[in-house]
Parts: sequence; C-alpha cells; structure tokens
Amino acid sequence: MLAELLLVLWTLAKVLAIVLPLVIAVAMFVYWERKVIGWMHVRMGPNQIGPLGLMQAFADVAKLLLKEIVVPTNANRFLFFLAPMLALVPALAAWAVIPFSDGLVLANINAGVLYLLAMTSMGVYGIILAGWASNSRYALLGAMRSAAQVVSYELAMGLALVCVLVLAGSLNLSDIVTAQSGGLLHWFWLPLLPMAVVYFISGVAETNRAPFDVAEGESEIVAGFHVEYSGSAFALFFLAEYANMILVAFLTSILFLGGWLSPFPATWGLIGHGSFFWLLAKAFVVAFLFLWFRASFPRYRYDQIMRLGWKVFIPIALVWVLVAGLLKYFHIVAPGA
Amino acid sequence: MISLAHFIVLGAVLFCIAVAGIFINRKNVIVLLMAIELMLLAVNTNFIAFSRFFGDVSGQVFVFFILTVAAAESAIGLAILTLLFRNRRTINVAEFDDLRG
Amino acid sequence: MISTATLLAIVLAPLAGAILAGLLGRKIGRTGAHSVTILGVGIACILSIRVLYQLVWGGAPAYNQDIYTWFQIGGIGANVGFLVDRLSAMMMVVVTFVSLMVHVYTVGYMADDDGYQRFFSYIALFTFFMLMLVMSNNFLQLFFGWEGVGLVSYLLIGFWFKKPSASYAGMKAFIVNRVGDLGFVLGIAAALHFLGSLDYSTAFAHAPSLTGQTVEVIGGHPWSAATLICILLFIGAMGKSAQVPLHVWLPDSMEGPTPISALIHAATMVTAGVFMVARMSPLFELSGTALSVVMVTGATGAFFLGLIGITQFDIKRVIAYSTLSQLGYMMAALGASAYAAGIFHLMTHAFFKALLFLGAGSVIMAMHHEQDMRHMGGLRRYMPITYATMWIGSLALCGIPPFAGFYSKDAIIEAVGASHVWGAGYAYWCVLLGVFVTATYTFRMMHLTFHGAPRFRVDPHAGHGHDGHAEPGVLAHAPHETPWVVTVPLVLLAIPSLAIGYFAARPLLYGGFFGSAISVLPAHDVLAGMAAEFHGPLALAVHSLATTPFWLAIAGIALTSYIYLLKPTLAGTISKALGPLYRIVDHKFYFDELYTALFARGSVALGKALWKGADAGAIDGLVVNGSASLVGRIARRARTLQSGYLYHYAFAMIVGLILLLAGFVLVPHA
Amino acid sequence: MSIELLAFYFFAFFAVLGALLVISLRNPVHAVLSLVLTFFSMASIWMLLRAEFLALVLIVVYVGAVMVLFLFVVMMLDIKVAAAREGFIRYLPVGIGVAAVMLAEMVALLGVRAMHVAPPPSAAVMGGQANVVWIGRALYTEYLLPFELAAMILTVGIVAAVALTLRRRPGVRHQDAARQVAVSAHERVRLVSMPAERGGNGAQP
Repeated sequence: MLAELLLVLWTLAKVLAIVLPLVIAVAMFVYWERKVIGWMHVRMGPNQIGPLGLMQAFADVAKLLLKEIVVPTNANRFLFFLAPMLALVPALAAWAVIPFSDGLVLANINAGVLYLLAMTSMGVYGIILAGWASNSRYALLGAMRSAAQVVSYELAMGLALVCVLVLAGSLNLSDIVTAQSGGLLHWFWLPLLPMAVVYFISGVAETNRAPFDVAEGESEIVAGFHVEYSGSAFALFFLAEYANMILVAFLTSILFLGGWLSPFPATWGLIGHGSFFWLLAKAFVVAFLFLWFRASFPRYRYDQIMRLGWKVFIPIALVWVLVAGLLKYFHIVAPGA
Repeated sequence: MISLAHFIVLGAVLFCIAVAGIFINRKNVIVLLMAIELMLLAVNTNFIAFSRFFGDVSGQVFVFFILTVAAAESAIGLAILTLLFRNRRTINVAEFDDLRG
Repeated sequence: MISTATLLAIVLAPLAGAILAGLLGRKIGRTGAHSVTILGVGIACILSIRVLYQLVWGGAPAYNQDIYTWFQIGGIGANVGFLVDRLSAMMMVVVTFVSLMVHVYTVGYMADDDGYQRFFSYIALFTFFMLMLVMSNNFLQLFFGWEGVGLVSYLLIGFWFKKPSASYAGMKAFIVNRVGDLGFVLGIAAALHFLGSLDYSTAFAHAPSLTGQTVEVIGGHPWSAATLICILLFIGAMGKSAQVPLHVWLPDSMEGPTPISALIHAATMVTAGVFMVARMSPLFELSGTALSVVMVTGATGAFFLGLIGITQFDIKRVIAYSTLSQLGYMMAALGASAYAAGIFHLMTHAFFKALLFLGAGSVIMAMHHEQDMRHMGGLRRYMPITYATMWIGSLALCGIPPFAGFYSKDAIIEAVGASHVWGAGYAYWCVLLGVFVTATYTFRMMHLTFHGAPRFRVDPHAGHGHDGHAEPGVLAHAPHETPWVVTVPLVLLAIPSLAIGYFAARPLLYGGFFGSAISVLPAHDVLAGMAAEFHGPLALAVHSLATTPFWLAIAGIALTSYIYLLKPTLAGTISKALGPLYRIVDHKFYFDELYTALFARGSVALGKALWKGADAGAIDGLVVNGSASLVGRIARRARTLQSGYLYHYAFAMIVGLILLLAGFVLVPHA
Repeated sequence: MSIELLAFYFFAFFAVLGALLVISLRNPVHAVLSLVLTFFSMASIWMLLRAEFLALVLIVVYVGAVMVLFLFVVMMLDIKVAAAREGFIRYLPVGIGVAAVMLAEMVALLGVRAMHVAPPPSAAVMGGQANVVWIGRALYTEYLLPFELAAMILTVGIVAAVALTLRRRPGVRHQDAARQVAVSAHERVRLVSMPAERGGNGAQP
C-alpha cells in the first residue's frame, strides 16, 4: 500500500516536472512569437518589461490572472467554466507519452500514438463548449468552424500517423524514434516526405493557427469561440493553444525527424549522440515555422480549408499509406537498430 | 480482489440504465440514440471482460467490429435525424407516427 | 353386312348439319341452314332404311361392336359403340323418317321466324342424340343420348325464350326430367354393380345371375336386385316418356314450336322410355314386380290422362294428352311382356301422332297462330289436304280398322287382357275404357276444328302478327291451305298411318321380327297365345267389328258427333252437370297444383330457409362476412399495437427481452 | 483493497453517474457531455482490463468523433427541451421498475457468485504480446474478411451520411479550383467599348 502510494507521488512529481517547464515554455514562446513577428514586420516587438522585454509574458499572465472573468448573461455557467479546462487538459495529458530522450518518458505505453490521437481529438470539446456556453453567435460560429476543421484534419493526421507506424512497426513513440536510428537519411521525413508536410500542416490546422485561424477570425467573428472569455479563463485557452503548438512541434520532430537522435554519426562525440537537446532543437525549428506561417500567410477562406483537408490531404495520405505499406513490404525502408 | 463479476455487473448496470433511459426519454430521439450507445458500451464491456478472463482474442475483435458498426450507425442515424429536423422542424418522436396502422 | 362407316355416317350426318347450321348459321343463311340439315337427316334416313333392309331382307347379322374407347376406369370400360339389330334399326327408320318430315315441314312452318337457323341446328342435333340413344350398345352411351335429347328438348321448348311461359315450360320439362334421370342413373349404377358391365351384351349375359340376389335399400327389407334395377330404370323412363306421375311437363312443352311437338314430344323422344324398356327386356323379364309397376303405371296414364284431353280447348294440348294416353298404352304393353306390341304401337303412333301434330300445326298456321279450338270451326272448306290427312290420323288414333293404330292398339288390349301379372285386371279395364276416351277427345277436336260453323271472323283491319291478335277469334285474312312443304309431309305421313299396320302387324307381332333383340320368358309370352288366333290382318280387321274396343270407339265418335255437330250447347250442359268431376279432370287431377304445393313451394321454402339461414346467415354472415369482420375486428385491435411510435416498439422489444430473461431465470437449467 | 480495485470503483462510479445523467438531464448538451464522461470512464475501465487498444479506439472514435457529431447535431438543431421532456415524471417509475427487474434478472442469470475469479496474468493471456499486436494478429489473419467488411460498412456509412445531409442551396457561391487554374488570360479581362456620352453636363466636346 505504501509502495503504491509512493508510486503515485512519484508519478505526480514527474507530471509536475513536465508541466511546469511546459508552462514556462509557453510563456517564453509567446514572447518569442511576438519578437519574431515583430522582426519580420520590421518592428521591435516587446522590449519594455524586463531585459529585452523578456518579462513581458509574465506580466501578461499576471494581468490576465488579475482581470475579472465576465460571464455573459444566459451563458451556461458550468460549461462556460468547464470549457477552458477541457481545452487545456488534453493538451497537457498528451505530453505523458512524449519521449524526451531514450527512456525519458512519463508513460512508455504500447499504444502511444493512439493515446496521442485520443488526446488531441478531445481538444475539440473545449472549443465547442466554449462557443456554445458563451451564448454568443460569434462564439458559436467560431466553435462550429473550429470543430469541423479539427475533426476533418484529424483524419489526415491520423493517416499520416498510420504511415509512420507502418514503417516503424510499433505504436510506441520511443520505438518509433528508435526505428529511425542510423542517421539523417534514416529519419522518416525522407520516405514519408509528403506525410511529414501533411502532418505538420494538419497540426497547424488542428491548433487553429494561422493561416487556418478561422475559428478566431478576428476580422470576421471578432475572436471566435473565446470572444466572451476574459481573465484567467482566457489564459487557459491561450495556454492550451500554445501547449498544443509545442506538442505538434515535438511530435513532428519525434515522428519524422528522428526525435532525440543526432543527425551526425556517433563517432562525432557528444554531438553524435542522441539527447534531449537534439529533440529540443528540432522542435524549436518546427515551432519557428508556426511563427513564420503566421507572419507570412494570409488567412484561408473556410471552404478552402475544408477543400484542402478533404480533397487534398486525405487522398494524398491514403495513397501514401499504400506507398508506405509497399516500402515496408519490399524492405526498402527497414527499421533501424 | 478485482474479479470478472465486477465488470459484468457494471455492464449490466449500464445496460439497465440505458433501458430505463429509453423508457423515460421516449420523446427525444437524441437521448434514445445515446441510450443505444450506452447499451452497446455495456455489451462491449462484457465482451472485453470475458476476453480478458478467458484469454480469447475473439471478444476484443468483436468489440472492434461493434465499434465500427456503431460508429457508422450513429453517423447515419444523426444524418437521418438532421434530415428529419430539416423537414419536420422537430425531433419529437411522438410526432413521427407515419407508420401508424 | 352392315358397315361401320354406314352407321357412323347415319349418326354424324345430322351432327354435321347441326354444327354447320348452328355455328355458321349467319354465314350460310336460311336456305343454307335448312339445306345442310335436311341433307344430313336425309342421308341418315336413307342409310337407316338401307340398314333395316339389310337386316330384314338382306339376311345381315346384327351389328354389335365398340368403335371407340372413351375411358377406362378400374376394369370398367366406357366405349362408344353401336348395337344395331332389328329393334334399333326400326327405331332408326322411324326417328330419321319423322325427323326428315319435320325438317321439311319446318321450312314452311318457321318461314318467318328469327331463330330459323338455330331451330334447324337444334332439331338436327336432336336427331343425332336420338340416334346415339337408339343405336347405343351400352348403358353410358344410352345415357349420353338420353341426356342429349333432354337438353335439346329443353332448348326447343324454350325456343321462344322471350315468352316467359315458354321459358318456364322448358325449365319445368328439364326439372321433371331430372327426377326421372336420377332414378335412371341409379338404375345404371345398380346394373353396373350387379352385372359388372356397361355393355348390353355382357350385362344381359349375366342377367340370369340376378335371380335370388337381394339388396337392402331400407334396412330389414331385402329387395330383389332385378326389381330394384328395373324400377330405377323405369323411373327414368317415366320421366322421359311422361308416365304418371312425371307426365306434367309434356302438356306444357306445347309452348314450343309445333314441329317440335310432333318430332320430340310425340314421335321420338318421349318414346325413348318405351324403347329403353324394350331394350332392357332381358332384365325386366326377371322381375314380375317391375312388370306390374310398368303395366299399372302405363294403364293408369292411358285412361286418366286421356280423360283430361276431353276438357282441353287448346288443339295442341288435346293432342299432347292423347300422346300421354298412347304412351300409357305402350307401357302397359311392355308391362304385359308384349314388347313387340309396345314397339309396334310406338311405330304406328309415331306416324299418326306426328301427322296429327303437323296437321294441327298446319291449322295453327292457317289460323295465324291461334290455338284455341273455340275460335275455329268449319275449316274443312279452307284446307282440304290438312282436313283429309287429319281424318286419317284421327281414325288411326282411334283404332278404327284397318288404320295403323287399330292393329297395334288391339294387340295391346288383347295382350293386357291375356297377361297374368299382378294388376293386369285393372290395367285391362283402363286400356279398354281408354279406347272410348280416345275416340271422344279425338273427334271432339275434329268437330271443333273442321266441322260446324266458323267461330272466327275475318277482319282485314285487325292487328296482324305472330304474337297473337288484338282480339281472339279475329283474323286479318281468311284461313287458307298451307304451302307444299307443309302438306307434303302430311301426305307422306298419312300413308304409313293408313297402311303400315296392315303390312307390319304379322311380322312384328307374331313373326318373331325382333328375334333376339327382345327376350320374353315363356311364362309371360302373351303374344304367343294371341298368335294362335291370328289369321292375317284383313281377317283381324273384319273380326274386330264384333269386339268391344271397336264399338267403344264408335260410341265415342257417335257421342261427340251428336254433341258437337247436332247439339253444340250440350257440351256446356254436360260439363256443368258433371260438376266436381269435370273440375277434377279440367284441372288435370290437380297434379300441377299438388307439385306446386309440395315441391315448388317446398323447395322455395327450403331454398328460402337455406338462403336466409345457411347462405345469408351461416355462409355470408358467419363464414364470409363473419371471417372478414373477424379479421377486421382483430385487425382493429391489432392496429392499435402498431402505433407508429418508435418507443412503443422499443418497449415491446424490451419487455420481450425481460420475459426471455425471466424464462431463462425461472426455467431450471438442464 | 488494491489500487486496481480502487481505480475500478472510481471509474465505475463515474461511468454509472454519467449514464444516469445521460438519461435524466434536461439539457441535451449536458446529456451528451455526461455520455462523454461515461465513455471516458469506461475507456479507463477497459484499460484496467488490459484492452488498451480498444480503450483508446473508444476514445478516438466515440469521444473524439461520434460524440462531437452528437454535440453538433444537438447544438445546431433547435430542440424544444420542454416537449422532448414530456412525460418524464410519468414514465420514471416504469423505467426504474423495468430497469430494476432487468438488472435483477441479469445478475441472477449470470450467476455473479460463480464469477469471482481473479484475472489471469495479462501477459499469459496475450501470449506475451502487446494488446495491439494481439488484436492486430487476429484481425489480419483469422478475421481478415470481417475486417474488410467493416471497412466497407464504414465507407458506405460515410457515403450515406454525406448523401443524406447534402443539400445544394441555390445562390451560394462555390469556388471551382479547376476552373480557376484553367483560366486563360483573355478570360480575366473584358474590354468594353463604351460610346462617348453626349449632352449632359459632361465636359466632352
């Protein structure tokens, strides 16, 4: 009994060890986003609070936490408050199966990929409920758009994952990374290049980021599903969105870019060995793409989003499932190690 | 000690709740559909429990198929429901009595 | 030798004529219709005479052969075959000859009728059926012909189907005949059962084995099988030959056209019963009881039905009752085992009765379809040929020597007198008094029709038509002699009526003419006894002047002549004086009323009961509507189960599931 | 009481609670969410049964897709809650009675006492394979044809759902990508020759 209790406590400690850095990462990512977009727009970005404006994000957090939460009249109070939590929880829960390095994973479960799919698919509840509970037309419209979009892109995403696990021969994320060992060219981005693109773009769409941010659509429906949220409730959505972005960046790295593996031969010493920092570096690059997209692309129209998802990505993904199967069957791509 | 009976009774309880739901919410198609989903869930639980306790994979495979069919069923059911609402402006089961003898 | 082809031609020629006239009547027209049928019947007549000639003078053996197997069931074969011996050959000649005469006569009689072709088709068809009946060599074919002539009789009685009385008369004939036919069918069945064959020769060969066999129709009363068969067959003959009490249809059948009355209801069809009994003589000889029944029935008809003729005013009805009476004579002869006498009378009667009917038809034509003798009188001046031939016919009927009727009737009276079967005494008185009655009604008819002052009036402005007159007794034209197609048959029929008795009496009655065709037990053979006293036809005629029948006939003629020629008012006085007796006779002994009350009302009441109770109540009400309404009622209940509400169905499923589970819980596991 | 049993009771409680809420809540959106709760709890219970694959599929398929569809429909359809709840109180005793009888029968029938058997070690059950592999092998060998059939059913389901709900509304502008790509230069610009306007207060001569 005591041992079990200790196990629970140890697990909680590990969860905290993941969540706390994640929250800080989100804060820093927001700062970084504003900075990068500022530079791309040839302006300064935040630079007032703290050195180089580094404390800007924390100031915003403080501000949001202190602000009043305004509940619209006739809103469904219970769901109104439940929604942000429902948005955040899957975003955080998904991190349980992310392998940060060899053996460094909270829950090394066999069906890790499925777990990820399950968690990401649940994120949509937060959005839908937020939109519906707000008793606002803008919010509901945004929620509907978002929900349809998420459900649609999940399919393409799932099919891309299928390609990966066909090649890796496992649903376990650590195994998937291990299967890519053997150098830059053994990573799955090469045989699954279209899938890597599809997966990443689907990830962008899943997180409702630009150019797929019609769920917020500031210029059309003000701020979409969270238009009625303020204060800490809004902060939770914010947190969930950025946590998801980082998650997608990590997953792209793990699934297609070899995870913690080093691109260099093992003979190169320290940089030749796989480690957490390689994963961090890859994720950083991928996350940067999110910001780049936001700064560069105009927003898609809603029907264009749907067309892209259903008529482009899903057919491509379906075809590539077949290709991946053939690659595997004829041993063209053999799992490393 | 956790035993097979736990799961079976849980399944039975869920099933009976679903039955009661059908009795009580006789007018609301959506709740009826959800009660059916609940029934399927209860049945699936039994399958999985037996599969686990007898070490036979067939139970789980069966659940897989049930899930497949149930998903298709709810998709079509909801599509029909949408059509119904579009045409009749109601989903009250009491008003769908065109098959009355 | 008689060839099969000849016999087939005899049978099929009239049939071909009937089919052509019937189916192609519109195409071939009136002339075509009567040409083909007369041709067909003419061929049949000539060939029949040839067959008779071959048999009698050519020394040919009797023809008995199956031609075609109709069906075979469990060893019982039903064949189509011909038995042509002297009996049937003579019948064939009579049938075809009278039929031919009637055909020719009809050309004139029906000249302006709409159903001309139909009529010819019918009578030709009748000839076919009658020939099948006569020529048959087995019971089933006999029955086929029997029913066939009955059918045509029905069709022809109701020929003028637009006239309700004709339709009713047709139905009456049909229904009364059904009663007889039931007995006939049972008789055939019984014969088949006891004799084991439908074929005459086989059956008759087994006939002696019937003696001693009994059958219990009513428990505890064993009947002789032979008696049973014979009486059942005789019931059929009663229907067809209009014997008491199944005679009621014959007078009404006069609603049909007169040629029909002559052909079917006087000369041929009604004699089928007589022919049949004669044909079955090997069976009838075995049963004294049956012979008694035949004789008593026949004799009763001969006297009492003749009485009715005295009271009738319709010329055709008088002749019809006369026919009934004469049929009674024939039957009485058969009952006395004097089959040859019966057949002889059948033949002579065929000629003179056809003659009388056709003569009556001629009169009716002349009177523009007036049949009531009270509006006639004095016609002898207008139509001499008809008058002369009618005289011959009447004298033949009355049995005045040496006319044909004398020889046959005299033989019958003698035979009955000589018979020893039970009831012969009663029968003898009947046939004896029948002579007086016959003479009375015959000459009453002659006097009312041809003598005395005319009781009609000629008025050119009176309505003219076939359906009758604006006023009875008023004619648009004066009566005139009928055309040659009518008078020639009269003359041709008058010749045998006059002379056939003289020539045929010896061979037919005493010469063993029929040979093996008729079998008589020696104990019953009355004709053999009479043969001893026979010294030739002329001697017989002379001798008869001293016998009772002759003087009875003369008395009848004298009485009627006195009443109707000298004291015309006397008839009414007598009928009044006789009062109730006259009424009984005038109402035909109340047979029709009795049948109406008993059978018609009875069956109407039974029908009504069945209709209201069984049909409307049980079948319609309970079975048909009842089951329908039961279904409806159940459905109305069941329909409420089908509410159309989804959740009701869900409830039903769940309740069923619960019950199923309960069953599993409650029933202990095996 | 082992932690497994504790977990079972914990999730079972929420599963039953969710199910009860599904059938009793007035608001259909709440009912859907309760059902999500039930599904989630049951998925956890399936996890306890070492059926990881099915548990996750349950969440992906049901929580992630089917229940979202339900939510969609519930939100989009203008449901009159009062009418839908008609007769709730009236039928409540019947429903409870039927359910109770049924439960009693089931428990009696299943012979619950006889089922107090401890689960065998999962590894032994699955022959040392992971649950996913275990099911996968069965699906792709023994149950291949039914598996294909299931795929067909899903395809037909998609087609049917789309065909049923698709409606072409007149007057809605669609983007035709193919036409956009195939467009040629002269189609983009239309030159209109306009005759000069005469009179008026124009400055044209």
